[in-house]
Amino acid sequence: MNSAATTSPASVRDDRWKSKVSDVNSGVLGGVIAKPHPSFYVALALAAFCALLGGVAWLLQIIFGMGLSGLNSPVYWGVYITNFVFWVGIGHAGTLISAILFLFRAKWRNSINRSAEAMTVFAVMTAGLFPLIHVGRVYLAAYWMAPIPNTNNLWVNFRSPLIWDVFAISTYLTVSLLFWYMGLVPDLASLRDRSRGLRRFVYGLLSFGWVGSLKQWHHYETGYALLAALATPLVLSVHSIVSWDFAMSIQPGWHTTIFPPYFVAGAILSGCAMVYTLVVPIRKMFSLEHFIKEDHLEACLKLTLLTSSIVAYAYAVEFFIAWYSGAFYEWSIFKLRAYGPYSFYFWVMVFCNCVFPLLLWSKRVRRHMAVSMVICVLINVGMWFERYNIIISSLVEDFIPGSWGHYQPSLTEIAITVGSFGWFFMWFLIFVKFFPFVSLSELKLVMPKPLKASDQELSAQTSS
Amino acid sequence: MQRQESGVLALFKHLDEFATAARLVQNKSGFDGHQVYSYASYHELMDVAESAYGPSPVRWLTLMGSLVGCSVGFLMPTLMDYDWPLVVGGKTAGLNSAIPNVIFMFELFVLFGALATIFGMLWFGGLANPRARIFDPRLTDDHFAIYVPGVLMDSEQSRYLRSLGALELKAV
Amino acid sequence: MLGSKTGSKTLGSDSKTDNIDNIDHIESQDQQIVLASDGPFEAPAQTFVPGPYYAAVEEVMEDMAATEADVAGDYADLRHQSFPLDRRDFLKLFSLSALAGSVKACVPRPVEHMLPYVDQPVDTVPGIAKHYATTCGECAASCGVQVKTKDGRPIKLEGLSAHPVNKGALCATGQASIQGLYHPQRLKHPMMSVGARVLEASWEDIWQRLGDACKQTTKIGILTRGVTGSVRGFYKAFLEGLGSSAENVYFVDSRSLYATVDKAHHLAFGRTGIPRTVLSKAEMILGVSSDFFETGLSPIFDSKNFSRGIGYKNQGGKSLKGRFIQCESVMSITGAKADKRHSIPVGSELPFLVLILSHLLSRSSQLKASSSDISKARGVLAVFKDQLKGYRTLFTSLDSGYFDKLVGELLARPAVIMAGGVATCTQDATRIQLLAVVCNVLIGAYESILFTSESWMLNPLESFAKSSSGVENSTEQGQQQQQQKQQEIMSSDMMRFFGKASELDILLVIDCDPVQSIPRSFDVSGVLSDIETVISIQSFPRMVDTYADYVLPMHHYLESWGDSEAYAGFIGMRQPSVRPLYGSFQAEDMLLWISAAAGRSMGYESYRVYLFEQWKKIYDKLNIADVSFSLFIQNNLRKGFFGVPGKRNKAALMDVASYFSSSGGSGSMNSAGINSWSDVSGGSLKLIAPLDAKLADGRHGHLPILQEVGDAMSTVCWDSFAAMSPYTCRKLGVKRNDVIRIRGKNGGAIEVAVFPMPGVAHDAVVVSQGRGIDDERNTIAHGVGVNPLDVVSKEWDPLSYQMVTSAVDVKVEPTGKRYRLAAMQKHNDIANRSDVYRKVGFSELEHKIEKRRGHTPKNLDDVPDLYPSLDKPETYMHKQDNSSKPGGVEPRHLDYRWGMSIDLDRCTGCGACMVACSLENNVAQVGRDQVNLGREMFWIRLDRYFDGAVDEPGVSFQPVMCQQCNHAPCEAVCPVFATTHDPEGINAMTYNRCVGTRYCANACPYKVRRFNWWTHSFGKVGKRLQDRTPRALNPDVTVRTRGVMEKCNFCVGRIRDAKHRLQRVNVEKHMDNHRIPSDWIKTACQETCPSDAISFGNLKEPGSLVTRLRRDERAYLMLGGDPDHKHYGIKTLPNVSYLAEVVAEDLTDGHTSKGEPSGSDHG
Amino acid sequence: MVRCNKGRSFRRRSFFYMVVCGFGVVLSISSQAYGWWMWTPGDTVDDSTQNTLVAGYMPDQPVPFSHKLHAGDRQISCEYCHSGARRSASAVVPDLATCMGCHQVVAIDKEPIKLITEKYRKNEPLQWVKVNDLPDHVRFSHQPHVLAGVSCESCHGEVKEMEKVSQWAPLQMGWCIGCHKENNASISCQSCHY
Repeated sequence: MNSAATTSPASVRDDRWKSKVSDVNSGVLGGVIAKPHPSFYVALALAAFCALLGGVAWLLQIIFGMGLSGLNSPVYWGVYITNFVFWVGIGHAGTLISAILFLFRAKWRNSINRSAEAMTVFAVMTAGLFPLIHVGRVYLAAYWMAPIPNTNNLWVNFRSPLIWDVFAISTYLTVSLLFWYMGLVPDLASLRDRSRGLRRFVYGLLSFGWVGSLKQWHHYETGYALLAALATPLVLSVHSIVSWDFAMSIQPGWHTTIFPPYFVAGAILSGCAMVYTLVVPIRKMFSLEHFIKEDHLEACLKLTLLTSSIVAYAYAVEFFIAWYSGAFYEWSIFKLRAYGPYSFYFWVMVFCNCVFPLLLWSKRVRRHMAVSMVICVLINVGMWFERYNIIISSLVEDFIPGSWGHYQPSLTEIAITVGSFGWFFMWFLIFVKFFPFVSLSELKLVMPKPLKASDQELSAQTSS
Repeated sequence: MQRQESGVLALFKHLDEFATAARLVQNKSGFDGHQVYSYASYHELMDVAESAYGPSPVRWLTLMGSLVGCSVGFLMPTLMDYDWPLVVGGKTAGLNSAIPNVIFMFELFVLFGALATIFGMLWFGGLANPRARIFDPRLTDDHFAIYVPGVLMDSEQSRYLRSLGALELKAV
Repeated sequence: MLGSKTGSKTLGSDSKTDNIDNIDHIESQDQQIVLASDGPFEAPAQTFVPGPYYAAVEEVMEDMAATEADVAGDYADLRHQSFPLDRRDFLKLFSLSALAGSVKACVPRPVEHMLPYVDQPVDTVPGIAKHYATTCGECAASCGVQVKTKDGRPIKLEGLSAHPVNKGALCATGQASIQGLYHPQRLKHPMMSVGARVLEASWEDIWQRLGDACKQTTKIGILTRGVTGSVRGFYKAFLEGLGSSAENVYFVDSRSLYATVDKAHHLAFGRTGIPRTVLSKAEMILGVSSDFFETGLSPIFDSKNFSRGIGYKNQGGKSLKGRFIQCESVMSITGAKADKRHSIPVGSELPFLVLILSHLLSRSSQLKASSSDISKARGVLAVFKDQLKGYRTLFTSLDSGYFDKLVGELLARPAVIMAGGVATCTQDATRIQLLAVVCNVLIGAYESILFTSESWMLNPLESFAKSSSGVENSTEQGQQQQQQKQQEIMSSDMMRFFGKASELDILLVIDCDPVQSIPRSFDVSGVLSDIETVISIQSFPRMVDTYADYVLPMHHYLESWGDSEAYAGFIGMRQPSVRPLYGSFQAEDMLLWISAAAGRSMGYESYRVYLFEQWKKIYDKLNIADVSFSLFIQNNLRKGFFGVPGKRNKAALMDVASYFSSSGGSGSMNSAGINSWSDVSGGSLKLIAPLDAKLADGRHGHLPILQEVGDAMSTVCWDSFAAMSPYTCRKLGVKRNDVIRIRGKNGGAIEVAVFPMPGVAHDAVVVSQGRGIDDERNTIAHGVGVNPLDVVSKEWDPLSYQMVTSAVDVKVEPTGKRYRLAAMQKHNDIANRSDVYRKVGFSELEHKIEKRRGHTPKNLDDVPDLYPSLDKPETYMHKQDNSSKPGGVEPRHLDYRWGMSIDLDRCTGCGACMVACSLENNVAQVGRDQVNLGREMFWIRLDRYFDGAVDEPGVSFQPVMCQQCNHAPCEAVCPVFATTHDPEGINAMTYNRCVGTRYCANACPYKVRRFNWWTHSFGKVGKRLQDRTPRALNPDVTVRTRGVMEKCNFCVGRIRDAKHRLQRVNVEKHMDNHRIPSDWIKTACQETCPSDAISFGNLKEPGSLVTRLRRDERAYLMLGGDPDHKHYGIKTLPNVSYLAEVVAEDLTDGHTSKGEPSGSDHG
Repeated sequence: MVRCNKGRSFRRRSFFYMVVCGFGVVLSISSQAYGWWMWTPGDTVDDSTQNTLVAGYMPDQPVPFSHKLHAGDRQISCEYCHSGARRSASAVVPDLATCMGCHQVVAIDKEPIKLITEKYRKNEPLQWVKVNDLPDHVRFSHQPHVLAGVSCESCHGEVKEMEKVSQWAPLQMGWCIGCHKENNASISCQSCHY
């Protein structure tokens, strides 16, 4: 119809595609999801074991009490909330990549958006566990923290940031789940059509009976765009609200207006790093190099670099304001962070989040997958320590010197933390095994269009 | 088992040919109730859909859902607060402390909007249809198709489709 | 109803405006003190009969037996702390019981039973507390105690507000003694050792055997702690009845101060008796290693009077503040309270007093003593004339100008020298007292502050060997003649015990533990082994039981009859307030039965009869015709005390110079006895082993709350520690938590962790007694710390023959080991935070008051607020309708705003508030391991800050409880409304709504919220047995389960009780009072505070004390900025306000901070 | 244009949505049941949970005491036996002496009376089963209610007509609060929980 459009500069970029649209399904799905590298099973077993470990630790904690954690007075929040914020943060990149970049029509997103979305869903799911792990009476928390009628005739406190959290996280989980699943529906239909027997039945059920008719696509596209538009502000709101958990209390080191943007930037940084960390090995395990291209990964690293510099700026501003405001308690906390007993975590955070990512300015580094991978893992470590640092160092020594204390995570907390990683990776790997890791229908859109002309061209080339 | 209508399925492989074909059969007589199938939402096809179905009503559902969510997000905290007006942190209940309601308004705006969108997309797409007819597994792989119901293989319509570039015709 | 009658009376007193100074009048007059019915208490209760009324039968079931097996391995190593589950617990998890426990939540409703009375006593209503007046039995100070009982169980002890000794206050130990009543490890059966085996015996068998034993010999003795009252005569009568002599009663007590002070006065005035010290009349106190706040003669009495006399007060717009200067070598809380505290070398108290004496005598024209006294004092000084120069060099920081100024102060105003204490149990102990007596005579303290001739204190250690009849014969006659004789028969029971006790055939050890409290070098066990039959009569397992042939359980003092005579002629009565919990008997009754079994019955049916006979004698003396004896006793039992103050003539100072002559153990009197800095670096230090302020000599070691409150200065709990000067620590190369070995001359050694304590003398190593109890039956104290007496050699004070436990030469060496002390407070200085703890200079304060005069008074609540509707009724009321029926409903909320004021100038850091609060509110004790993790549960904590130079620090104590903020940061963040603002200003914590997000605790800037990390089991603290069974808990306060936040609630249960009482009064009297009179409600901490530092009341009542204190010039809000200058701090608007400590600026200051002491070998 | 069999697909789809809605309803009902039935948490002092605080609990008592006979037919006032209600937190279960006050002469030949007479002689208390039981974290007091004129029946039901006493009111917090709100009594949390 419009052949001029097909020879636009985009097609020049498409030159790098070595595969065609018709290769996608067989390449990604194979005989219903390609047979993974054996390392996949090792990874899955390891993840499941860690998850089990964390589960046992949690069970112990429920039976014996929160005393099993290393928490104390004054450090009432510790590793659990660190993990909560960390995982919520991880979740952010998914929505950013799938929703915001969808609206911006960034083409590199199409190959990794599925993995980013899945990461979001599982990360938020993991994050959602932590408030429950963290509370003293989990058997009541789930019931009383939701605004449902109860025998006490008492509602929830809508002035509490934790209730904001409840709403923000549950909305975020629901919306990202819907968004992810909506994208999956056409691909599930592909899976259904490639499989037999029980699988076919299950995939058929999951695909809602999608047949790919133009009418379905019409409403689907509209809905998808609207959902992307709805999800976009969530990227900013969720971590802002999580940051208010801290910013709304008057704890020095927490009570800061910069927290929302600072947290959002940090979240995207950690999310992008996590996407990279996840996609690179799985791309290898499932031989998806043809579909997830280095360009796409490099674009992800660029985004990482950008957010890293935002985060670095936020650190600096935080310090500057703590000093400039003349707030005595605030400045004491910041001095303590940098030089106090918890300074190790602070400097880990600074180096991992601000210094090492600077290497990504170099294209060679960005193209060198192993080095980039190390940097991304370091960023993840750094972001975890950023939350740890914010939470712990503000709590140990606050207003009244007489009540200062110290904190050291207990084995239970460490086990649950390891368990959360296991839990996350376990679901992610299961997902990878049973669902398409790249969005088939969207990937096809960015590949060379199956035009008659190009087809003839191709056949001419191959015959010659 | 429901009665399955028989018809002809014309399979295409090339987007340009198919887009033209879909547009041409759109208003042609003898193609009543035809369905167009694709494995991806190519712009060319979406343009055809736009002209065939007009703007999607999903938008309105989204708007409705969002507005409902927004008002629920305001009313729920306010009314619940007045049900038992407790003072916390020197803040009195209800409208006096309505600032955080913005959060609930926003969150429920998004949540209800998203739910309505999904609902609309499914509803208008005729989805959640456990007995959908799957004509050919290739339709979700790399083939486009036009299905014309109530038509035989050697009919005028079939020939027309073949002339438009259909690689294969199937009686289903 | 009794309550209503007295209630109307107190309603009237509402209108009376209180003066800050006559806090005496704020006394609860509405105690339903009811006479204990005589009947059941003497009946031997072999098995525990459930109390009359219980909500659930489980409450009275003894479920401790099952847990005792778990106690064997006790002391968990800290290395496992990161995962506080040991292997056994871990296995337990997988046991069926744990699984059953976890699903127990889903079982259907448990059947609960109700047990009504068979015959309900007329004056008893289940659910309404009954109060009994009695006398505390924990120490010889004999404070009056009001026992609150509910359903037959004592649940809380308070001071008797009308009692002249404690005036409503009670110390930490007195408060905690209720835990001793319920202690699961109390002796329950008589035990008998047959050969190597210890058997449970029947009482009949015991009486039979003991009777037979007593028939065979007349060499029977009694070893007991220092007591006063009728029991002294009873012991005597008992022994004499059995043919033994009264001299075989040995009063041995670690509180030797009674003996030394008594001895000094005996030597100085020729008659016994300890002066009653009324510090409220003093304006200047010079303390020389005194410890009157903690382990003194009568700590509560002294604290009360101190806070009135020395504490800051504003009388008619005029500021007054006394002065208290303390010189000491340990760091006591008494020293901490001093306006100026000087650290002096160990054992230099005597030289210090000699210098004071010499400076006093140099101002002979100003002395307030007769010329003969002065000349006798000159005689004393003459003894020291050679050493005077050497003495001056001891006090490098205090030059002679300083002494001169000090003496000037002593003479300028009513002053007293308080000398000696548990840290001066040296060979000079009595000489220090004697010298203090001389100085006090010179400054005229005996005229106005020290009373020896009216209501003087009796010495509970007074030996029967000294005077033929203990109590009554305190008169002057015959004293002079006997004096010489007494010297010969060695006046100290302690010394006599070691000299003669081994000749006895039968020794009854009653309610004391010589094995624990006397240094091992004295060989108590040897003495006890020499005695054929040792009978240990204890209410709690003591170490002496090991050496006893018979161990007989005796009553706790709350189950006993008794009396005391702490002050001459003043009888404090003791009556049982609970039916005996275990199969124990009153100790005196056992003596009666022993003598009856021996065929020499004393003729009394029970000790109560004997007691009443003694009281009858006093009654007869009183000559009250119109009151029958039974009415007299009934009335006085309600009051808790009676008597006629003893009176005698004044006595003149005798010539005492001879006692100071260098003969006989005066080695430490010259400077050679003081360890030099180079000795110190070689590890030669002087050990001071004072009594612990809470555990005493270990007598109270089994009370978990006292172990948990710990030491106020170090905040270390559940452990011994060696307090040393930080400089000394540096010299020895040890840091905090490093373990040192202390070797004594006797060959003993102890290993103990170091706590570098600012202010301790450089040559001192201080290890408190009271720990190191090696008795597995006492699981609370077993394995806690070490006993410093193990390294103390057998030495006597040559005048009073009390053992020496201070200034003991020891060698200290590091061991290289480390041991983590469980200190509640991790940080010691205030980190320049000015709005946490405030001090204000005296003149600065006067200036401020002057400036304010005529202007509006200070208003801490005048803070701009976004929510001005807070105070309006509709904010809290569901419907806007205030037309409540008069009197019918509860008093309306908006008439109240509860507030508290804490006077930092008065707080001494004694910790009584922490104990009272914990017991009132069922706060759990958590044990050392959890404290180490920072999980102590105290609702009110005592922050302690050091300031100034490390060697002579200022110390500040600050009680911090929930500040009940009006803009509480904690409330807004709770997602489930578990903490909300009460219309009456209290920050309400609803435990059962709490899900445990702990957000509130994070948000709290004061960090006063406490989280239940575990379900603190009812029977244990850590792995030690404890008495948190439901029957020992306050039934009026919910017990919190794990996963729930808790905190101070201003004792809201008491507030509610008062409201209900007001409602009852309103209904019954057809009145419409809306406000509870402020003296109806006292919080637990306020009620027990020995120095009246805490005031509580209604801030909406304009005239109430707390309202006025909130407007005081000294008032400030913690973290509340400076409202006068529109700076509101973090603007939490607490309802608790603090009153800044007042620093007397014109204090004699001869001291400059000097860092390392001079004479350092750094050159 | 595009033909579709509206009726059929509508039915199909509505089946799906009904299932979804039904699932939601079941979820919310079960969460409600969870609240009503399982968790009125009283795991405080004795770690026991008072799960079934529901009206209708009618346990057997050691003596078949009939409130209908005493309070109804014989018109003995409540406070004659429950004498603490006016002045104490506890309404007081009467002591045996109160029973014996009448039953020394009244109905002495009946079995239950013989039993309590025997108990009284042996000085043994009767062990009643608690019917109206509040969780341990509720600090309820009878006195303010009685003095404010709240009738016994408003919480205990028509005991006068009960042969065997059963729990009449749900005794859930919401029920308490409803009455407190109506009567403008305190609804501060600390009124009952501390």
